[in-house]
Amino acid sequence: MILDILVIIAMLSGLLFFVATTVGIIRFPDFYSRVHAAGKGDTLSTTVFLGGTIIYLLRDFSGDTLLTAGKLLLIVFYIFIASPTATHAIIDAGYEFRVPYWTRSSTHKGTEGDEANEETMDNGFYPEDLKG
Amino acid sequence: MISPRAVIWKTGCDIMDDLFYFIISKYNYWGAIILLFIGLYGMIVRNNLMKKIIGMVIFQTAILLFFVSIGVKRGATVPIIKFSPDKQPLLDPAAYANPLPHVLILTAIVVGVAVLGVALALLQKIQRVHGTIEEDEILEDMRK
Amino acid sequence: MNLEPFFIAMAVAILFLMLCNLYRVVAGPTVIDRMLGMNVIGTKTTVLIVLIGVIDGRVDLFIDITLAYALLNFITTLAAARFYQRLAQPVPHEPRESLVAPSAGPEVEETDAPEAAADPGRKETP
Amino acid sequence: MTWDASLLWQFDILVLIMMVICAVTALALEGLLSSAIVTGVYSFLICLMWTHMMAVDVAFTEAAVGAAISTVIFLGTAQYISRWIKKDRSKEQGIKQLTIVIAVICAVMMLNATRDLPDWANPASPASTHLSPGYIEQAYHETATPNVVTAVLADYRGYDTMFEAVVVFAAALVVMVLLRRTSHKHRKVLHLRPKREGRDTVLRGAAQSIIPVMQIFALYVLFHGHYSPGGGFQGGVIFGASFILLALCYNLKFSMNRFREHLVLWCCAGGVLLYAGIGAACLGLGWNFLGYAALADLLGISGKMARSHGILAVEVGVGITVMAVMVSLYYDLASGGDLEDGL
Repeated sequence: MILDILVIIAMLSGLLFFVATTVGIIRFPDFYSRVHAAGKGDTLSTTVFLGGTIIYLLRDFSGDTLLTAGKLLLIVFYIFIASPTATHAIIDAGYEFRVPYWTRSSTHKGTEGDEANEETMDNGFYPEDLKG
Repeated sequence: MISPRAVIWKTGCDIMDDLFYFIISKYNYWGAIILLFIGLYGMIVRNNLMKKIIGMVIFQTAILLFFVSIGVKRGATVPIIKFSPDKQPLLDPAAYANPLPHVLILTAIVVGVAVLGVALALLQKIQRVHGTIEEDEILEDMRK
Repeated sequence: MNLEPFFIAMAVAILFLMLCNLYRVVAGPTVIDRMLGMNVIGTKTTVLIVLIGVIDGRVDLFIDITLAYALLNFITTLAAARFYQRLAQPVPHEPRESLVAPSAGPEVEETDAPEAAADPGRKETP
Repeated sequence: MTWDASLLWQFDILVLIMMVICAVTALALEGLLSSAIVTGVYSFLICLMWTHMMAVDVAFTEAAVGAAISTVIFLGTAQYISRWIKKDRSKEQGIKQLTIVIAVICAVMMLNATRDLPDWANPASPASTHLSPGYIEQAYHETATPNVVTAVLADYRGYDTMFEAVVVFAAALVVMVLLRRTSHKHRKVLHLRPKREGRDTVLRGAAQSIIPVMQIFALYVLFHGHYSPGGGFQGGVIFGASFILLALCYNLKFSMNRFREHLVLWCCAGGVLLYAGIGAACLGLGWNFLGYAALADLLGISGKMARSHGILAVEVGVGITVMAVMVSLYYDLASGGDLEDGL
């Protein structure tokens, strides 16, 4: 029973981080902040989520479930290595390209409106090479 | 005595049930067919050879999707034999998905990537010889 | 406690989030944004495969797919990132000449690439 | 009428919608790179679909092949072609637009024909009642292999798989013939830009920790294919992908020093030869071609176990071929055939 509640808490918090990642990816104005949201939120939420699954599996404890839980731990470990490295490679590519970054003054169009800023960034703000 | 409103309500529910049953018993085939024609349209209409190859990939996956859809059984599990606690195999055919489409599709996917490799090699060769991968420009270049 | 409805709800919720991330893939102003969306969708797919296994009750058969997925998603993202790192370099001066004759300017770097490649530690020294 | 919601239809419909969005986007975008990346996402989604249809072996293959290798060779080719499609349409384009009418008509006809197909996921459909129950019931008793897909793949349909391996081998040869030995004066290639130097420490560290695990995992997938999803195709692709990862994190020369080109070719041919050789050995012992039960006396085991071992040996052959072919495709396509500098 307590383990069940732990599973539910872990998975709900994982889902919360996933929602945060998604909101960040959709709403943030420029590339660098989007990578920031994806790199941190995705890794953490996957870890928490798979942790919940491990607890769920270990509810009925036996040799088989222990083996499966071990494999899941391996997956968590390798996602923990691979996902930030992939994000690092992406942001390195963007940095090589000198992707313009968002400041309030450089794309100034209103006081608060992010949408207005995004529109100005869409029209000729990025170099042509990046859009293909 | 049933009131007319109840009759209408019940008939409406029946129709909705039938419609719902119809949709959930066919939607997968519909998805495969829509993807098939999206791929076919891309292969024929797009002028760029790379787009034609992407259309080919979509066309191929649509066919594979249709094949695997045929082998699905409701309430079935992975076609790997389960064992009872005293190590006896459970061999009820209704409990496992149909393995035959899986075998055919598994090899088809690997052959698909081989075909993709050959297509991309041809693309590079065309780019070298004609300097472009647009269909009409290649035709003009060949007429010269 | 039967947790299966909870897992199904979780799976559908994650799928909705994937649909939201697909917006970044479809509409993303730059290619790098699309790569980012691809990476995030790949990570969510790993979680979803584990969830499908848990719902089906035979997780041990789905784990291998997940591990392969996590490793190969990394390769895909890395390949795209490498491509763009290379694309950001300046264009060499005489493209056709340099392919034929190894005497052009940028070719010098490529000719000494093999022995440098054999010793990867050498390049990293500043 | 009743319906059973044990198969998650909400799940499937969402995935199908996303697949259609991806397909339309991949064909509509103007940049080819974006198209390639959207195609990669499409592969992820179809892998999810297959997992949900309980086709784990297919999902495994798609995860290895569709998501990784396809996208990588797309990107490798994209280095040598123009990355933009032409915007100005030619004259014939008007005629070509008629295709959409024909396509819609055909689609409507086929959608209409789905009424005659058996209901989706119906256990009593013709495809699931005639041949496949026999496989499920007999495969374990006859071959001692719990994974029915592996048993059918390598034993009952052994010819099929052998010629699939030959097709894959032929594809590698064709790519090689197409891309090597081009006379240099006709080349109108886009020049390959120089590789960015330095600042790869993080990637190399990650690769050093991932590649050994990847190779061990590939061997596990190959040899554990009797009891879990996996087998020759999947293990071979993952093993090949580890060399691709090496080439991505260092460079092509570094990877080719580890796995030389003539060794790749030997492996390509050797896997197919191993497969055909086992078949021929069975033939020589007086059984059918690929009748693995002939090996029973030779190995001193029962006929059932001989079939199991025969499946394993054949899977090893397939794995070697597929691994070498994937590496060969990457070497050729990413370097444009001259094997100088890759992705």
